[in-house]
Amino acid sequence: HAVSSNGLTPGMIYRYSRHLLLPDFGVEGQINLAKSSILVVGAGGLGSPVVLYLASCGIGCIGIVDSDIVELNNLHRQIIHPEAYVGHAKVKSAAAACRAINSSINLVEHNQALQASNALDIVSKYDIVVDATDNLPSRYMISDCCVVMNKPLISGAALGLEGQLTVYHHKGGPCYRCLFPTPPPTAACQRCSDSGVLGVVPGVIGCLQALEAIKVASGIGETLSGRMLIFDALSSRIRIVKIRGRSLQCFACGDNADFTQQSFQSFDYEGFTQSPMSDKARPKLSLI
Amino acid sequence: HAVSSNGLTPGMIYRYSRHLLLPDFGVEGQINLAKSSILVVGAGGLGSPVVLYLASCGIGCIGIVDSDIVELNNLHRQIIHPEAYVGHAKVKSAAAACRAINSSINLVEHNQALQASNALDIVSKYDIVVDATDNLPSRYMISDCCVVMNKPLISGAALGLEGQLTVYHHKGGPCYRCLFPTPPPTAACQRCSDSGVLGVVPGVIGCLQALEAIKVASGIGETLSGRMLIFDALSSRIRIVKIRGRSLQCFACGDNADFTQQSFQSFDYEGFTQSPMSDKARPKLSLI
Amino acid sequence: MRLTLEFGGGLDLLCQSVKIHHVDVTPNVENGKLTLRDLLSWVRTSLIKERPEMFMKGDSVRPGILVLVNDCDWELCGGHDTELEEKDVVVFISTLHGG
Amino acid sequence: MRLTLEFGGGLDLLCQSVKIHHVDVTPNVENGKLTLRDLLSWVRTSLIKERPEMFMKGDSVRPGILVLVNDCDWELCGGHDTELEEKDVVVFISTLHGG
Ligand SMILES: [Zn+2]
Ligand SMILES: [Zn+2]
Repeated sequence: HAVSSNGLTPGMIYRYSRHLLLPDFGVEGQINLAKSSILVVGAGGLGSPVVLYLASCGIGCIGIVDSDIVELNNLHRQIIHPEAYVGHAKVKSAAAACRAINSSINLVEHNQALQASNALDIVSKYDIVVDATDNLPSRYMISDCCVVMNKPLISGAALGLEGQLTVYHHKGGPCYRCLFPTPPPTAACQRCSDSGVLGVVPGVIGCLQALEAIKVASGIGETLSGRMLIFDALSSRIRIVKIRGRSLQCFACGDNADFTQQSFQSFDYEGFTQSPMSDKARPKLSLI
Repeated sequence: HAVSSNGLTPGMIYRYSRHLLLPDFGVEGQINLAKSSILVVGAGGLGSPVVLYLASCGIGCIGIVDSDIVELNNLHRQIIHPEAYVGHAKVKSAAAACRAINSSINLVEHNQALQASNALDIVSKYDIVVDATDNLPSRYMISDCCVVMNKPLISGAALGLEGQLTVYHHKGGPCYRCLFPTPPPTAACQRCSDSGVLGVVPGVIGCLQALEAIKVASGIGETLSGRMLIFDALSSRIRIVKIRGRSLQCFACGDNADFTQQSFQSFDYEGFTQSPMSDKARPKLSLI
Repeated sequence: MRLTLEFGGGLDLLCQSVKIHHVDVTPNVENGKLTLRDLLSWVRTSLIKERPEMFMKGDSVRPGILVLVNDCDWELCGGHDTELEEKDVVVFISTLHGG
Repeated sequence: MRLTLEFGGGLDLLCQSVKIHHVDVTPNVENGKLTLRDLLSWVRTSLIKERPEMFMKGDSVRPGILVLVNDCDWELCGGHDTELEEKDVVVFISTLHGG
């Protein structure tokens, strides 16, 4: 494909024409998307809309990391996976869906669980990280990794009929540990697989995560760094609240923090949170 | 499939287990979804997430009405359509995607433009209507049709970096004409195809439309009837504002309105709004 | 009287593409009050830089524009005669039709 | 002092599954003031019906709970010593981890 003088191929100009028309976005915004790479951690309820919208909008390279396989009881919310992929790796299914809607971007499948042991290596290849996981130790681990690798983190969560969203470690803003220096008691750590979730709730939060990632990648607009979006689906109420800034005493990003790549790799996230990263070992839920 | 005593088949209990776990939703909510039928008008930027989430959550019957064919420059926002369907009918592409993620629901393809002449017939077959169109005359037409057929209407819109969402004609609330008795000047009627739209913006609004439709169908929660959600993607700000109630003087739903099925069918929506329903006849946009 | 005015749905294009305006509007000299009617004419004179017909029609906003005072439709709080108070937030938003 | 209290992220389960509480809390008799510290102990005594350890730890909220006064993190407005005013909205929200 010949690249025109403005840096876009004729194919891109046609495909993304509705982006190029936007005065606030334009050719520069699209070129920034094409140049950027984003790692999405988790190809589940949040990850489904995140990777679909990142693929369709023209992010140059999208990495998807997940070790789970598609199960039929995921499909009520994980709209990226067709029934035909039940029993197959989620990253394979998600990447195939993205390739089908945009064959012009680069997709990387990381068919493994992101852990302190492999996270530095994987995260180093991307500009932006999206946390679309479903458990507490992964949330601390991903935030710490983004601090030591200096990557902005788009963090979303959904459970039941509620969702939350913010941007961490971006332009001097707080990291996850600045907000939550101490993990909650394990009794407060519910998962969708235990407590249920209305399928469209991670859909809403995932779309908003994709938007924040697109804004960080393109350099347009004002992100949710320093703010948190709180969504109550039952009453259709949304609060966007101002949260604390970076903590000078933060264990990970504070002024005197002694938290290095090495200390990250040896940190015991499951022990710290008293909570497992994977629910594979846990007893199966029996219903009704 | 054997239906258990609670009205759900074992297959449904497994597939929708994360919905059944929700105290506010539960078995009754899921049965209500399975019994309901929803018409989605438009399989474009808004319609893509709407039909995907309605299909995945288990709505019993989904109708999709659209006469457009998939074009490559739709794909930056219309995530339901794969490249392989470029040149094919949008309803075919959308229905195929829905069948792939949930083969247990009923999908109806209306491969035609919804107009005053066919709308009564089509809308009569559904319980709830979702307006996911892209033009002003269709918005008046769909609202009027929902008033004369007494159906709740989930209305979303997106343009540029902004979106809006509300529920019309539901539980005594206002209709579109209560809010907008007089159409705006045609110079104020921009379309995504003319003015551009950031792809993920209709994604966010479409997910929220699906949520409102699910709440109406399941009977849970508080919908946006009498309220309007106003979304500014550039600054990640969302307002949910209180809007006027039903107008007693409304041309369509007012106390003395003389607006019947017959007057609906003969109403000239394009003339009323001075604006076309389809942009097929309009000159092609040339970019850069 | 200090007010925050916001323009959405494309109306910001009429006032130099600025969405949020922190303004100080002088109340009516006779009674010290400021109504939405007064504010509309002030906006038209002081903020709208082009195509005023896209903002007003007669002495009201043009069809298709919602006016919100502190997140509430002006039709619910008195319309043109709504009396504004210090620090009120007034939003002018044009309805969107795209998708 | 009339306040609106909201509980989210599952904390509503601790107060009979009611998310929004319109309450009237008596200020401190000595100085007529009501701080967040006072409110926390009032909530623990008057609203929390079960598992108080899921709401408080020592004299603060348990880890993982954000406290917001009028949509602003209490860390930004004085923490425990924040003085509340009539009609303030205080939100207690537990962070979610699901996806
Ligand atoms: Zn930190
Ligand atoms: Zn009406």
